[in-house]
Amino acid sequence: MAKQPGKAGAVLVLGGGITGIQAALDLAASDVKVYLVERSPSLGGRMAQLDKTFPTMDCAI
Amino acid sequence: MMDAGRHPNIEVLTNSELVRFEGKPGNFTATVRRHPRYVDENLCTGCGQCVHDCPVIVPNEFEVGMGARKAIYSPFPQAVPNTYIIDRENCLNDDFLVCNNCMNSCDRNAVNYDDLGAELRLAVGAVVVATGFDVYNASAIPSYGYGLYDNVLSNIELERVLNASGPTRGHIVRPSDKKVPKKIAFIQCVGSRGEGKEAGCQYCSRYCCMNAVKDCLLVKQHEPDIEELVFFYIDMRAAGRGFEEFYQRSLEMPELTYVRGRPSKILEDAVTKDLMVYVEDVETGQVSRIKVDMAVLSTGAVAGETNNRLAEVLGISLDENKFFEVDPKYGSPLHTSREGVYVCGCAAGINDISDSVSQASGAAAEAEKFVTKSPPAQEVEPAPEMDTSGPPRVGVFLCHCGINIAGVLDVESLKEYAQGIPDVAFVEENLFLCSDEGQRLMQEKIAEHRLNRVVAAACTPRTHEPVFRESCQQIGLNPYLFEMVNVRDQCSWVHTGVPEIATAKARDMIRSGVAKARHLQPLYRKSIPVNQSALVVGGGVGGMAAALELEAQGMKVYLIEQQGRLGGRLINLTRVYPANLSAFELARVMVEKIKASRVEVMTGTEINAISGFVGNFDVATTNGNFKVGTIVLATGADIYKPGDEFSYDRFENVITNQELEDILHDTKGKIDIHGQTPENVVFIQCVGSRSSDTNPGCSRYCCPTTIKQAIRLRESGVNVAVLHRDMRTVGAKAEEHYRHARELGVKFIRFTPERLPRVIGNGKAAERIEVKELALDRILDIPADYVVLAAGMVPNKATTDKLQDILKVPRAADGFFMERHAKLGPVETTTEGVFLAGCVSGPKDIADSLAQGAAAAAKAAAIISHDTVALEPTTCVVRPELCRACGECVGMCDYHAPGLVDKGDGVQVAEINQALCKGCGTCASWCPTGAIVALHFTDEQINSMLDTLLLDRV
Amino acid sequence: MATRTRPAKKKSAKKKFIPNIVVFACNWCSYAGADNAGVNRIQHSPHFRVIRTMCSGRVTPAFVLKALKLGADAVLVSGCHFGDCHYIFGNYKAVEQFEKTKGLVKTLGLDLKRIRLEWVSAAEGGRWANLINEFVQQITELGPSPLNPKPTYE
Amino acid sequence: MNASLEQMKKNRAFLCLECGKCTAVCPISKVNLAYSPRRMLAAGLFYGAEDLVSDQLLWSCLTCQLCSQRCPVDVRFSEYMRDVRVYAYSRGSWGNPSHGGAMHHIMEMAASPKLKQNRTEWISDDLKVRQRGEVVYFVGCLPYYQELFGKDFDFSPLSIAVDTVKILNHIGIEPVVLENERCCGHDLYWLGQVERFAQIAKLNLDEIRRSGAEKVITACPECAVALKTLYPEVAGDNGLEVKHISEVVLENRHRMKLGDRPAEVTYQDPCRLGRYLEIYEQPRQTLASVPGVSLREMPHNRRGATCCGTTNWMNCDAGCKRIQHARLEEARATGAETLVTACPKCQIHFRCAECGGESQQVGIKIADYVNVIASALEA
Repeated sequence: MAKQPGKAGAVLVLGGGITGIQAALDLAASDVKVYLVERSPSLGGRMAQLDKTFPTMDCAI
Repeated sequence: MMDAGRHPNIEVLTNSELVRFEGKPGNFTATVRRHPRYVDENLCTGCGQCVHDCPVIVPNEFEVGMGARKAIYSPFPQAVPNTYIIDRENCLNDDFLVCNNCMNSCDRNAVNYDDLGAELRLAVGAVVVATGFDVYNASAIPSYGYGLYDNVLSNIELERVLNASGPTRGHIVRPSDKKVPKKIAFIQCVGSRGEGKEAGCQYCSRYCCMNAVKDCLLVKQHEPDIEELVFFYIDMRAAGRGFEEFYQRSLEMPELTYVRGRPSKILEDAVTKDLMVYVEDVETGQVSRIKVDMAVLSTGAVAGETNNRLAEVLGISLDENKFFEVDPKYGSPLHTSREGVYVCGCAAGINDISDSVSQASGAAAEAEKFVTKSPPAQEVEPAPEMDTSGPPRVGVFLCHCGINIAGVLDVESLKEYAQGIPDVAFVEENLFLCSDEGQRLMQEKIAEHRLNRVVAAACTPRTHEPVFRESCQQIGLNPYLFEMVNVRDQCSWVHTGVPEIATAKARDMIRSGVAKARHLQPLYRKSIPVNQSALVVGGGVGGMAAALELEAQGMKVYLIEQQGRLGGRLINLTRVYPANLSAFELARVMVEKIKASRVEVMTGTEINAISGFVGNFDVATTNGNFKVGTIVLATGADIYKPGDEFSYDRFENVITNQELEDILHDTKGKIDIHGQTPENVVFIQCVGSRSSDTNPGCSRYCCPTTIKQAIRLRESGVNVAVLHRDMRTVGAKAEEHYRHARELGVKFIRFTPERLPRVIGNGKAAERIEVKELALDRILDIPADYVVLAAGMVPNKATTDKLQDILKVPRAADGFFMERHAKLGPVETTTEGVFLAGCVSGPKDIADSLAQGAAAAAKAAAIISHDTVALEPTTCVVRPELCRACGECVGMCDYHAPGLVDKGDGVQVAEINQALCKGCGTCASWCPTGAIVALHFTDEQINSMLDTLLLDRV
Repeated sequence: MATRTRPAKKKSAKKKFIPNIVVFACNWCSYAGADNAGVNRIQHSPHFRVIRTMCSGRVTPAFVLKALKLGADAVLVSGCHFGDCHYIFGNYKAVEQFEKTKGLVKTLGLDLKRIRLEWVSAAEGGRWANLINEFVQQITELGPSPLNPKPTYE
Repeated sequence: MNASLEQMKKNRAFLCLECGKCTAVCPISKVNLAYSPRRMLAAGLFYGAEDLVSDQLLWSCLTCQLCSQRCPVDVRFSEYMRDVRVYAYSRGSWGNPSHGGAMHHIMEMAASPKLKQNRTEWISDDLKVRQRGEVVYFVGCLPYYQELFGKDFDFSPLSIAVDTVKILNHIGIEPVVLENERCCGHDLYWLGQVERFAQIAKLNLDEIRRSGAEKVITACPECAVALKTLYPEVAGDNGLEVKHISEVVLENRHRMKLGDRPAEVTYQDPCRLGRYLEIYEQPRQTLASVPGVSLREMPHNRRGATCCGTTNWMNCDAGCKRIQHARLEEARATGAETLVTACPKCQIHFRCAECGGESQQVGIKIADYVNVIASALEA
């Protein structure tokens, strides 16, 4: 898995919570290569811990 | 989350951290250390056998210690990647002991104790810091007994308790005796808004008020027998889209009592473990002891503990609260002190989810400027499509998924059974069908047996359908001729104890899968060309930001402004907080930039009509027509114009905050109004906000604005009083400014909507104000040379009416445009290709508007940076010969995909715009003649499943 | 799993009716919720069969009536919670359709307990399992549908 | 193939002269060039019923009998279609049902003897009905239409049932309304579901007999046809006297007190009431007898009336809408403000044709015969 870094033209996103994921997805959608780095073993961050969000009561995951 | 895990442009590096960082914007080198996981992500299938066999049980941090996990574990059920990890601190396999249970249990040899991790050197053009926040540890406030008393929980712990997949399966029980509590206290501002011995941070954590209100509603929903919920707070900070309305709804809940006051302490009854909350109700002055069964502390948000180290590595600075510092000169909340490094969400301070999401998109837009985009991954030329006409020849592939399926279901008997289903031409089983080897086998058999429909009985289509579809496509079988039967997640995993019944169920499921497969039709992705330009409507701060970002990415941009000049409301303001920037200067810089850019500015221009869809909008304006691929709406909002409220229309010295702003704009140093310096100024908050007559929502911007103006006046020696309902300090540093205003001697006096302050005048002008001080229970008589009404924001009705009419973007009950999703899609709309920025979707401050402008630009760029957009083929289509043009479909589609078109001779027929259709199939369910076909979920397919499930029962 | 145990079967004199329930689950919430129950290994009654649709708004009265006609003892339509619909208001449309279905089923004289519209989110595996268990229990007690040609018993 | 020969013989198909009059008059042929009764007969003749089984057009025939009306040799084309459908259904063939087949599912369920319906909730206290008696009011599918269409259209199907009872009460009849009356089965009969239809006929006749009644009144032409002519076909002579409400109104007109209801109306002959039961004049006479009502005739009336364009909830499409529009235009051209029909289904189809926005609307009011009469009743 230890891929050698490719050519320049990528963005490093630090943090795999809701904001990090959103930034990574937006960049990726514009054909930008993204490295999404998360300290913990999984993406999801704080939001994954919440049950529902206000005011729409959506499920948080 | 899963999308990020699957996107070909995103490489997810979990369990990793940045250790070194050097270089220049556009050309950084980042060194990332991957800590060992001890489980190979490529081999692990997430089957869970290792977890079952692991003997170590430790508390689960995801459940905040309330649940348990093993030493080999997956952090939570939907974790991405769905790979297990070994927690070596708790693993038995250290130098002395050998357990090896997990290694032995893994069929795929994915466990590797010798994993050393890796260090990666990555060349990157920019960095987005989105490391979020940490939760305040409430045990720092001993008087609340968190960590000492069993029944004192943090709000995060409550979230897990409320969650159906949490440690208590969604049942609310008190930790001490596992009984359902009758009475719960919710205590706000734990770790927020303080600075004494027992306090955390000065700032307001912003998320806790609404989170706790939400929890109250959820608690009641989960446990209808709850008798009382007592909510202790100081100011109710419901300042977000729909938040005030949400709070107002909670007031109707009979079980919920709001008490204004911050408890001084909680004591536990050692025997019953009940809790006693000591509090003064500041509205009545009454001190009471309230007995509850459980207390929930709304713990605030604090800077991440790794921020120090990360700031050092990145070479950026932190603010006094250890959040990443935002460079104030841009006015937007995205720039750190180092160019090329951007920040979003709670890494830079407190933001709620929708603001964080906007900022994330905005940061993405900023970062994009420093990278060369890689061309989209070249798709491998697929094999020529095979002929699938003729009678169905269904292939059924049964996956063992190790022992996940085969350990429960009798796969052998299923194989035999499937061979007997009509039209089934071939059946095969495999240990791991999703493995490379399994996929190869499937491809071989499809070719060998000339299969023209494929059914896989395996795990869930939600994760694996794309994998199988791709395998089909590779060998030329149309991917939509593949059907998946979920015999793992929805059968073997949940009926483990009854293998025979589960096997019988699997038989039914396979039979119905084959029934559907018989009727599957090949479908083809279509792509439509995209016009690579953008229209930005509105030349205010949000619109200008969007236009500049898009232009910086090399896009063709049209910026339309109804007024004769750019700048919007910004030009009318004096200074912008928190950085005390000159608003005029900020506006001037932006306007200059736009003028110097290739943005095509059209002032004094209005839109007449827009037709088309994503990638292809035709725009007709009073200043010519053109085509664009995407549209950003940034038309802002209006300031509420008071009528006779507080004698506004009678007295000249009753003015709005906007009028005061104009006065302050013209003066330097000493305040001078008509040649006089006022001695006493009184502000009245929530004029035209939080009222069902005008605007039920909170306008957000007025409290910080009042604070800003009050400080300005007070610094010039004016006596200032602010009459408010709750001070809502939205925005960076607003709470600190609130504190500063108090320190300067600005008086803040609370009133209730039942008893509004009275403006008393002499017939010509206001002279004083009477307001009841609640705690003192006395009428205060405050002299006032000027009364300033903090007028809220209201939608610009004429503009929004017109735009809604033209673009069919829905508006919410409050009249502002509705986002696609309040949290997850704050700048998107339900109309694909149309985005929102700034106050057009509800009140926002300048920083938020700038962030949203950038965010909308990022979203728009994602569309117009491509030549084409690919359309998912599982949409709805009309069979015109059956269509009666009754219009049912037109009326019900929220995406405006169906429309009636004239076919000449006065006969109409419905057509569904494939670019707009999302494929939900709701129109098909309403179509009286069956003219609408929901592709891949047709009536025929569903009916055939029902037939076989019920008629061919064994 | 390796150490699977079978619950001891209770010998009861009367044979217990096993209902035959058809479930329509929307792709984004309820089907995902059912998966979530699986991921968490939340055991529940097996006496139901799921048909996946993209949205609960797709479920016409005709699908429910057809299931009942063919002898299903009960039908569950499950979608996203309000405000949570992947298609904005699809679940509100589902309510409208279901109201019609209810009116028809009531006129047909079938017990209204036999049809249900429920909301289960993608994270609510526990809720899914509870819902299924409770519904199966309810229909077991109610007994076979009068239109079920061959009710099954334990 | 023998079965097919039998059907052809019974329905006089061999006599076809291939003159094409049927196709020239067929409303479906006018809107769907692929459809031709003559060609379908020819196909049956040369290739047998087998050839028609997989043909979707088999299910398009309205069985409105306009063709038989014109046929010089009296080929019973509608009946022939029906017989072929029996065969086709047994082979698993089926048309394209409207509303996803919701109404068919209900009709098919009605054949289950175990069904205990709940269909009399619309009977309010002011309506006088009985458990047992001499006269049964056979309601038909109105309670189901109410649930399925009551919210979509600006009319209440059940108001037809309520007004029928009001009229009957007015002339001194307290009818029996059957709690467990089943769908009359008319559509199943025409769609070739023989066994289910026979089952339904038996269940309904049993129910009627239990009430002690010997006379059945209905406000639905299809129910009238089913009870009067189709039930004896499958269940033998039942000795029941079956009447359409317009016949009852005419017989009792002298006992009725009708107030002034000025209105210009035109009357749609439902094919079942007209060509099947030859009830043409009773509705016209009674409508015209309401003070103030003036009746205008459309060019196509009585035996030559055009069908409402859809039947059996089957194969409804764009062509059906054209038939409906043409008929509504014809009605409007008479200068009448209201088109009165005596069939609840006609009304549903005509109203559906008026959906879809103003540009597609003919813009004529549509009302049921019963509602018009009842609105004029005076105490």
